[in-house]
Amino acid sequence: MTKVRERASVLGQRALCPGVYDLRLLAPQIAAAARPGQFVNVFLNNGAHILPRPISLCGIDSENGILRLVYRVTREGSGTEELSRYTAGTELLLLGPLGNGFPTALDNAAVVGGGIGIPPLLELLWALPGKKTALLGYRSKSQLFLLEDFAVAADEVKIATEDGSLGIRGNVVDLLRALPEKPKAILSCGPLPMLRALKAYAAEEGIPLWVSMEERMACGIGACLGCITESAEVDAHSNVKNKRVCADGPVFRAEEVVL
Amino acid sequence: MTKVRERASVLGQRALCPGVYDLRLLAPQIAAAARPGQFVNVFLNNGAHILPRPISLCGIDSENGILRLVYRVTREGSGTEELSRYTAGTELLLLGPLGNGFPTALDNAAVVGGGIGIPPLLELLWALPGKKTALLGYRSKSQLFLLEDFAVAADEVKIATEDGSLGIRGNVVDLLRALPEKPKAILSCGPLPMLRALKAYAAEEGIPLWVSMEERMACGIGACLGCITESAEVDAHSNVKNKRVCADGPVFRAEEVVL
Amino acid sequence: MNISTEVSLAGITLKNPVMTASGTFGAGEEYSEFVDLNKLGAVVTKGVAAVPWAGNPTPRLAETPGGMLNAIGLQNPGVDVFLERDLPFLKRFDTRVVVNVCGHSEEEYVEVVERLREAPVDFLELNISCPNVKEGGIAFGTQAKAVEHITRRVKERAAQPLIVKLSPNVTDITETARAAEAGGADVLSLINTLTGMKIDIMRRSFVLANRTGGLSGPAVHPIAVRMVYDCAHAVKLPLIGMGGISTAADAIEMILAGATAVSVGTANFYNPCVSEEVAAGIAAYLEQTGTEDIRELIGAVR
Amino acid sequence: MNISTEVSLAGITLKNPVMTASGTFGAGEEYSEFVDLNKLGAVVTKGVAAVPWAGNPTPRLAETPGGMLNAIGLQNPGVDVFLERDLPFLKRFDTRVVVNVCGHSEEEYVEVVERLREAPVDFLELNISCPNVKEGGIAFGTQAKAVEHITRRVKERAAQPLIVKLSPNVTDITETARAAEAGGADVLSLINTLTGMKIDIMRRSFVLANRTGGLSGPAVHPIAVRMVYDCAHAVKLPLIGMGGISTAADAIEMILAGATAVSVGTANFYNPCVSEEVAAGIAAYLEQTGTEDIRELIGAVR
Ligand SMILES: Cc1cc2nc3c(=O)[nH]c(=O)nc-3n(C[C@H](O)[C@H](O)[C@H](O)COP(=O)(O)OP(=O)(O)OC[C@H]3O[C@@H](n4cnc5c(N)ncnc54)[C@H](O)[C@@H]3O)c2cc1C
Ligand SMILES: Cc1cc2nc3c(=O)[nH]c(=O)nc-3n(C[C@H](O)[C@H](O)[C@H](O)COP(=O)(O)OP(=O)(O)OC[C@H]3O[C@@H](n4cnc5c(N)ncnc54)[C@H](O)[C@@H]3O)c2cc1C
Ligand SMILES: Cc1cc2nc3c(=O)[nH]c(=O)nc-3n(C[C@H](O)[C@H](O)[C@H](O)COP(=O)(O)O)c2cc1C
Ligand SMILES: Cc1cc2nc3c(=O)[nH]c(=O)nc-3n(C[C@H](O)[C@H](O)[C@H](O)COP(=O)(O)O)c2cc1C
Ligand code: FES
Ligand code: FES
Repeated sequence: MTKVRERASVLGQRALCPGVYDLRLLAPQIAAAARPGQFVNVFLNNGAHILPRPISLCGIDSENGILRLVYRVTREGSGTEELSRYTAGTELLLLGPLGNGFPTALDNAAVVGGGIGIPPLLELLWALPGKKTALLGYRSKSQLFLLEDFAVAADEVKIATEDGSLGIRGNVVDLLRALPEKPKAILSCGPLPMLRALKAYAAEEGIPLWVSMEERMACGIGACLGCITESAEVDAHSNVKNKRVCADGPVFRAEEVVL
Repeated sequence: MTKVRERASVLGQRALCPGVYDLRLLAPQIAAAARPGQFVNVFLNNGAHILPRPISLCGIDSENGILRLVYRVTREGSGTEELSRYTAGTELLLLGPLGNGFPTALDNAAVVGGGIGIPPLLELLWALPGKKTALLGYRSKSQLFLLEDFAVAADEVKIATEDGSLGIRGNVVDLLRALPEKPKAILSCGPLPMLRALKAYAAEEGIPLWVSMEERMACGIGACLGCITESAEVDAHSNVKNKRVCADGPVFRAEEVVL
Repeated sequence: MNISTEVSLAGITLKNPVMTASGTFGAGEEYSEFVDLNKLGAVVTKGVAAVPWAGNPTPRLAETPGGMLNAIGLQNPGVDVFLERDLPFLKRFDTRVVVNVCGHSEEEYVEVVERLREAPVDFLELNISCPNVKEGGIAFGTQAKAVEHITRRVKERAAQPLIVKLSPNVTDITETARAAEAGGADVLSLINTLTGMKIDIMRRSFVLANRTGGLSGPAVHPIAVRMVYDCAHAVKLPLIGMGGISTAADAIEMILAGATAVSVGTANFYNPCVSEEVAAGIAAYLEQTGTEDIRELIGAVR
Repeated sequence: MNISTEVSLAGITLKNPVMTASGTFGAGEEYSEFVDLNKLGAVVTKGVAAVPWAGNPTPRLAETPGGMLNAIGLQNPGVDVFLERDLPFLKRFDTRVVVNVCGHSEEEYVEVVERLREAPVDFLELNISCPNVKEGGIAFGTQAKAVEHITRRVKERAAQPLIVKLSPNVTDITETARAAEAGGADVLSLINTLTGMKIDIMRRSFVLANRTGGLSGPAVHPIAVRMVYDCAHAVKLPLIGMGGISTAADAIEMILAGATAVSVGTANFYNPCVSEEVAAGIAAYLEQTGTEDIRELIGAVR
């Protein structure tokens, strides 16, 4: 698995819903090596923003060398706001592919995503064999994104919204409980409270669960120890109960980490 | 004279010779108010470069709202290098028009420019009445720029190059000495040694001389006292022998300042 | 919602907490073309000395990543010109006036303060921390004993409430803060600039004629926030926070850390309208977060 | 032209002056995918303690304008793992190895140094200036007497030349520099990080779990250059300059100010290839300026 620093160029960008952007980048080297669940560190063309923005790969078109990133602008003056202004032709540096990625040899799996944790599950769906279900939690109907893509990639898509404006009113665990048949594995990405609820549910039901984690990053390659998450056991690399999200993750077996 | 902060957009940019760029900006408010010899503070879209780049107006098209800036990239990693990468459509902030500008009610004047001091003299030529001569000093034939524009704007153009590769080998004072008829006034912009030589020459010949000065700037409007130049007499504003290049200049009568 | 942006420093009310940082705003006139001075809590003048000062040779400015160095050297036209020209200008506006006072010696500081006794000035700010003047600057500002001593001497002769401006070039800023408090300061302001240096590798010389200069701008903001936080927990005096503020968010961060008011400095140079924008942005934040009184924010993060 | 980039620290030759800053480069393995470690003057490891340290809770990182804050809290697997895993890895390369040593107490520092007595390590770097560990950090690093004392105790037991790393959070860095010299240091390195703070105004809480963190990156470069310059004129020891170096030009600036070698830290995070690029860029500068020996540049601006 070789990571590279690649100068990518923006092919196009558009808003999917207020504050959520869909960015296509030409980055052939990274696209050739990347797997679902991996991410890239995006560097901005602005010396005030020196740290990377880790963004998951929502789409990997290795043939055409194209990466698709779907991300949320977090606030005014943020790096993601700056990124959202980059237009076709803008060049920027990427470091990637980073992280371990999701396991893909799982049949009858459910992918479970919440909010801005949804994008990486799209590429994952394409890689999973057999029947696959997508359970997606959004804030409300007015803040949907990628739904059409999921409808194509999954055999079944179920939606929960916080305000009940689309699908069921509730969360992704409610969706899981409502499934006629339990999935054989769950692969998830989303906010920490969602991951915690999933972990409790999966333990209860005895379903293997993988979670994709988030943490602030600097190096992205395991050297700075900035992005650790508490692990259940002493970790071989750190020799303490810390795992590096960037290098040991971002995807962990739920039992490995203390959520 | 109203200064404004205006969001300008790049209309186009090209290199005139290695390292010298010709930038056209749409900035109607500033273009409407500007006069020859004034400058704008150019702000970069990069939070690492917080200070302005003061650049003289090489062309002012008030009708179409277009400013022309001709500038040199000073070094790798500099703000001007960043500016040189901005392409059509890029937006950037300007503050201007700044400074006093050249006097223009002068007949039979010579404009005398050296190196990157040449650009502001072009717009000045258009504003001067009567016969006008341009004396331009370049490093060498391979580093010429704006020559064709000057040929159109001046009645006569004479060139000196340091290496003699075009025009006479020598400097602008040599060109002045070689003129068949002494000009009635000299308006100049260029490196300090050139301005010093001009001052000595003008004093000797009793010709009124104006010089456009350079200094590092922060505010550009006379508030920070960063850009001062030593004045011959105690200055009314500062109450010491300091004049502010941005607000009291950049154009001074040669006798006013200690070069 | 009815929101209040008023804050009080030493019993004097400011309509909002936004001030200008000394030396970055002249005496207000130049920026009045871009900012309605009536919309600011206070205008702080460039350092004023007993007699005109010529300052340092040029170059006086250098850019650094996300910041700048200055070595103006406290050029100023002297207190007489200030009283005749600058103060009357400022009095045309409905804003508080803070005079930043500098000197080469204790006597010179006292002289300025005495000249201002009868003047319509709201606060005096004692600049004992400018790193660019050897005699009057760094020596006073970094030693607790010296800070206490000069504060006391100036306070004795001051007719207006006294702000003491602290230097960040110290091991423990709470020591100088406590010293200023002990000396009788009414308010503390911080931070002044951090001493820095830039070298031109092609010319192999210092970029600034003065060799060193004071670092300011966004680059120093996290240091300033930390020092404001530390002082808020060490003294009882109200604090004016500054250092790299260029947005309302930066100002609110400083207030949450413990500042009662804030000053906007270097940011004026890249956005001449910034001080008014920061004031407006603070009001918008109060609205948006349902905060009725800005004073609820002061030191709210602990 | 035949140029020499060799420098010597405490009698040990480095092929070029470029080192990596402790804590930003792990123990070299991760970055060896991007950089040929053979092309570096030295690799400096993350702080190594006697026993494994878990470090601080997350968030440990924050971005600031032109810089960053970290509060890793010296997480490290302990000296045993270092000797078994990390050191053998580093010994595969033709570069100098510097072990950054940390501890909660003098005893712990001495313990690490003793464990390294027989190890194939070129230098020890005493980290007495990490602001993130209360016991072992700031207290030692900002008081001249404490610096001298710990330097002497560690030096007594050290088999390798001792680098003492200085904190910039001091009023006068030449005082701690002189203290380290008096205590027997062979080399000084500076600067460690400046203490900073960032507050999230929407959540109204500290961005870092540890509240404060160490500021590094381009933002601090002018402060670092000034401190290197000051120390170069205060002590006889060779200096390793660091703080915000991200280009060869930044490194040369530090060398002209008085550093014999330089470390590249935070810049690794935004350009994993930077350390090798800086080394190459220094060589190019020597060529371009007709400088035969890099040692001509050390402290050449005065
Ligand atoms: C492995 C991984 C994959 C991710 N994938 C996506 C994705 O596909 N789409 C998406 O919208 N977001 C994703 N995120 C979150 C995304 O990285 C942050 O929202 C983003 O970095 C925020 O940057 P900013 O410029 O908006 O915020 P700023 O506040 O300007 O950022 C300041 C610094 O903090 C870091 N930071 C702030 N919030 C986060 C966070 N939640 N996680 C990590 N770093 C943070 C930034 O990277 C930056 O270094 C992912 C995070 C990780 C760790
Ligand atoms: C009134 C005035 C008019 C000017 N007109 C022109 C022009 O028409 N064309 C042109 O090429 N140049 C002009 N200059 C010079 C131009 O401002 C500098 O070359 C430019 O600012 C350098 O910026 P940089 O990003 O390349 O250098 P950097 O080294 O990145 O700049 C760092 C800082 O120093 C300042 N600085 C560096 N050199 C100078 C300098 N010589 N003068 C003023 N500030 C400097 C920069 O503005 C910036 O704030 C003018 C200067 C002044 C004062
Ligand atoms: C150009 C310039 C001149 C300054 N002059 C003074 C001064 O005269 N008196 C003073 O107390 N502080 C002076 N300062 C310091 C500022 O008031 C302020 O404390 C510092 O710049 C930090 O704030 P900032 O980062 O917002 O600029 C000056 C700063 C700059 C940049
Ligand atoms: C994430 C991180 C971890 C660090 N860990 C250590 C450490 O373990 N020991 C140490 O002496 N310095 C440590 N430092 C300080 C750096 O070695 C260096 O002194 C400082 O960051 C300034 O250099 P820079 O601006 O190039 O990063 C650390 C810095 C960072 C950013
Ligand atoms: S980001 Fe540096 S270890 Fe993960
Ligand atoms: S640039 Fe501020 S006074 Fe001229």
